[in-house]
Amino acid sequence: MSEPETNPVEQPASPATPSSTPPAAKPATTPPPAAKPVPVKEIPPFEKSIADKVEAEFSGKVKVEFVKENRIRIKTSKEDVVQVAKFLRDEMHYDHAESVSGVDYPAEKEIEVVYHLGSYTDPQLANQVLALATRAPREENPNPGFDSTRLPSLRDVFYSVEFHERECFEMLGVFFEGHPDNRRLLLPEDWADLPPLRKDFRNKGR
Amino acid sequence: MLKDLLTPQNANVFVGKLGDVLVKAVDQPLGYAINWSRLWSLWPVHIETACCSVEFGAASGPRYDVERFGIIEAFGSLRQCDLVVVQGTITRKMAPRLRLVYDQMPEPKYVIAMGACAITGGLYFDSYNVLPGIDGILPVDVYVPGCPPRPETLIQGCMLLQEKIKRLKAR
Amino acid sequence: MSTIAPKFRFSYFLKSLTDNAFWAVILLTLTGIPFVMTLLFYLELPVIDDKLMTPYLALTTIADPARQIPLIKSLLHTDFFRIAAFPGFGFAALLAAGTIFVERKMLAKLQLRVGPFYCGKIEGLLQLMSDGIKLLSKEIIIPAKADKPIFWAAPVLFVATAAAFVSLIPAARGGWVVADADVGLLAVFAIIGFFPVITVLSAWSANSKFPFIGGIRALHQMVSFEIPLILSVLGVVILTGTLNLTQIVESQYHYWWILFMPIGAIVFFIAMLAELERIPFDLPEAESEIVAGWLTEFSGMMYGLVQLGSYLKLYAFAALFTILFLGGWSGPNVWPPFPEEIIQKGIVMGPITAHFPGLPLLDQQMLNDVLWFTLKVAGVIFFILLPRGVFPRIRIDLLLHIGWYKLIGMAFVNIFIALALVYAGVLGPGGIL
Amino acid sequence: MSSTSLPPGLQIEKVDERIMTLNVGPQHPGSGHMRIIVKIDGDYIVSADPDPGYVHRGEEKMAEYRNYILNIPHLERPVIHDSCNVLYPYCLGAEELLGLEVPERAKYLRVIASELNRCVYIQYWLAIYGIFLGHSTMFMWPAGDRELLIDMLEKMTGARVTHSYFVPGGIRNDVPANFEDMLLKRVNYFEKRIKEYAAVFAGKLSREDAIRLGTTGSTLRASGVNFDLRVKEPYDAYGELDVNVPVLKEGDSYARSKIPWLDMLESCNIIRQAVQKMPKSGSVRVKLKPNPKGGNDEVYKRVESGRGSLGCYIVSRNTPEPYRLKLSVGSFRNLICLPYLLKGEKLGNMPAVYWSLNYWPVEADR
Repeated sequence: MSEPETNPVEQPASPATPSSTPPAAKPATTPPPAAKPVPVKEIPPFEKSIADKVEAEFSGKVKVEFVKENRIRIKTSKEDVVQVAKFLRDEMHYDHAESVSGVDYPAEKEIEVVYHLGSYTDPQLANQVLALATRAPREENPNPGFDSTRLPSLRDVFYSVEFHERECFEMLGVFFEGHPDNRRLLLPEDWADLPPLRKDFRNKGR
Repeated sequence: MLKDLLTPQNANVFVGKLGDVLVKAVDQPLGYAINWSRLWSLWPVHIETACCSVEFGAASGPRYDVERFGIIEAFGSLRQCDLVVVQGTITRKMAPRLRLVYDQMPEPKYVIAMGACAITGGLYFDSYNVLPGIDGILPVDVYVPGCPPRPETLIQGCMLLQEKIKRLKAR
Repeated sequence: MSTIAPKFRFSYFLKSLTDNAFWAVILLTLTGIPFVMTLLFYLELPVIDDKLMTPYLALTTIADPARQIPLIKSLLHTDFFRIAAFPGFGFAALLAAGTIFVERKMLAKLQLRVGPFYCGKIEGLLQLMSDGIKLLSKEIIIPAKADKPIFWAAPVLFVATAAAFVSLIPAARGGWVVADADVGLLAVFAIIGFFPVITVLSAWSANSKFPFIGGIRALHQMVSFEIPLILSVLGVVILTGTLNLTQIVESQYHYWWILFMPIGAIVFFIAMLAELERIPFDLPEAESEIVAGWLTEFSGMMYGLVQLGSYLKLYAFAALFTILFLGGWSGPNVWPPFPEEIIQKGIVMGPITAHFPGLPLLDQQMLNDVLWFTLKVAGVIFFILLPRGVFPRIRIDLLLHIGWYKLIGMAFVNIFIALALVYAGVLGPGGIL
Repeated sequence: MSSTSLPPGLQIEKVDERIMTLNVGPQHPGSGHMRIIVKIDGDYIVSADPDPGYVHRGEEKMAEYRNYILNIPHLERPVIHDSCNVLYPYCLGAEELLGLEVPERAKYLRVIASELNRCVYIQYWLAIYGIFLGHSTMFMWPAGDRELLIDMLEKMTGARVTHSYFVPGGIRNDVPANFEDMLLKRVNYFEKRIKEYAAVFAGKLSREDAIRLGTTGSTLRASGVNFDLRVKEPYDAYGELDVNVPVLKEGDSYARSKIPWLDMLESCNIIRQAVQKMPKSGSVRVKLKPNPKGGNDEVYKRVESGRGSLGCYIVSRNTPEPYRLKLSVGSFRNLICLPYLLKGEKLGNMPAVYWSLNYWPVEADR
């Protein structure tokens, strides 16, 4: 094991780049280590076919950000997210959401919410996880529940997002319209600070 | 000369001495018995606060059976308990509840802070939702360090508490 | 480990006790003796063995212990002794204490543990004592909105009712029973009927949710299980034709009723477990659902009293089972007779020969009875304790289903068996056996 | 102040007088570290509202201040009796981000540690189930047998429960000599012992609802869905092992509590296979640079933990620390069934149903 760790090279493209240059092809551009050459990763055909189907259905509305082995990431606007989710559920047989994670991007003034969808019913999709990302506008002085940081809830599409969306609401202040109870879940009842997972909330001493 | 001795002051002193003797006579064996009973019958309240409860459970399991020391494996109602083992991290949501539990217990009551998180906040010193130790909300009798402390350490903490009860004055 | 606390030694405890004894003697001689003498001047003295019991004579018992025997004998036959010591409270409390200790140790052994071990040096013998003294010395908390008189009275009433139950239990032939009622069995069921009332009273008065649910559950459970309990006993009553517990035992000197009515015994046992709130049926105290049930708000000695009461109740039920189905005190004579030499010659200790006229305080028959009775009760208690290590808790609707559908049906089958035996002329008054 | 002007979640609701509200927890023998607000009508539960968060320690936020190595100790704390499994997806994700290749022997040792830890977890879970059913012997037996496996893990990793054994790029240290024989002996004894355990349940979860609610792990498999990531998306050495995942069709609490029990038997099988196929010597760890940086990328890795699939979503933005780290844990996903299952159930069934969800509150709160 002379030099196993491959230096992460400065990559020119961010994930927000269009799908014409998928990041999955990037390992090929990294210099292979001396002992063991990393095999060039092809774009897996099955995953590519799923991504193509979604792109064909919603041309222009969705953006396929990367297609890796077993993993696909799709980005869409907040107006279309319910439609896309319904399509994914009914046509592509993704039947449940594994996690809902919010990511705060203060530089872009947006909060991204990523739904990781999986499938139990379709054995072909068992090892597939589709990340459905959408973004909500972000305000400097948040007032959770009453400001413009809003997204439509996917609870009627995927029932399993109920608690995840509640968590996302309290942790990032993203209000999900149409969610039956947007109550507080994990934080103390008297929490009156910023939503803690935003980047401008700093832990003490850090 | 006898008249000199029988002043009201001296009578007072005599009665006081007699009272002292009586109090001492009753207090010593009673205090001994009460302290002895308290130290062999510590019933912990059934409150889990974080992950140290795993090791607390292991301590009441067969290998580290704490019932040998008269500590019954966690008790249901807190009205009958006399020991709070704070098993790990206290979050801001849990802190008022912990205090409530402590307040509802009958005197005398003892607190063992188990684990680094309960002592100083431990690994979570910089978390936004974790108290830096429970000193602010409860009077702690024994600190049991470790993350999490092994059951032996917990048992040693209980024995230290027993030593402490021996030295306390029984009320 | 740290050092032992310096002032915490057993010898110091003994020293403080002897100090106390010294002061007590001093104070007694200074104040007590004049007081007693004045009192004796006005009192009428008793006559024992045709001798006037003067204080002088009473004091000579210190010099001659033989003189105490008539005193003790007269004491043994008072009602007070029977209530406080032998078939009554003292005996039952001793057995109850033994039960708690055995329960904890047996449960621990079932669970591959050792149980109480260090308290009292030998196998945790004094564990119960330390628990008791601790509970005595603990603070008692009364909930703010509780109904205070009832809340205070409930534990006391509970113990009192359990003690009343104990008082109906005969422990040996020859009148060793506190209350030898002709309707003993009816009286027992009348007393059992008090327990749900006390439970609900205490649960209601605590003004808290979990005790309330526990109390309601206890009411359901006890009331519905009283019916199979009573019905299962009916067979015994039909066969013996009496309600007197002593006579029920006397009817079993040759064979026990459990041989003819195993179904009744099983129904009685299960209903007994439910009445006692023992583990498969401990719904009123179900820990994981309703914190400690109707005991939730009891603290300190109130809790201790309820525990005492429930273990007295356990003893009384085990004894009732023994009396009804296991032949009470009947059994072969195994107690060795009192040595004749001691009665005739006295005890020879070197140059001194002590004579104790009327020595066997208790006759051989009675001791033999008590031995068998205690052994049988201990066996029944063992079987009451055993389910605790084996069964999980069952649900309230299943419990009531068992009570109303299965046990009552089985109890009727038992009654029919008893009636068949009577009408066939096998058993009962004027039967073959 | 009228109820409409209150922020969402703070409105006061009106309840019928017949209905009694019970706060089960956080100090309650049948709740663990969470609160269930149960409304009962007589003995029937009208609604149950789980209120977790009593152990919410903000680990996702803390992860943003620590680099990839410093994140290890605190990320295994959510489930300290299953600490290898809870760290597994994080290590897999960090390896992909840092571009590390795990040595062959380390893969097998990871499988062994993970399966041992699964057994330890399930034993403790069974033990607590015993308390919930009012059966103290059922607490003591698993709690005692658990110590045997903890001994093995202690020999392997040096700690009783908090192992910190998995690091990005392998495992922390190799096992001691003669470990395999000792392990096989104990596993054989343990397997014999498991078969001695034998538990009255309710709370039926149908197959369709299990899928709709997005449950995972034993809750899912008890409802007749054959889904286990060890088979469906094999990670590390699981691809080369023969894993037979137990599946039951009943979907009630009894099935849900039987699945982990069968899982333990399966774990014994897997350990035995892994010990046979494991390379007898070799490196167990690749060398890491100090303060390694992840690329401008994101990964979502998942493994099958004791409570179901455990996902770890790491967003990296060319910094030594993760930009955002999210744990998608089985407990949190199974919690959603609780109000659904408890509705209309009797109060006496509540502990059995609640704990049969294979739920560990600390993990759900993170």
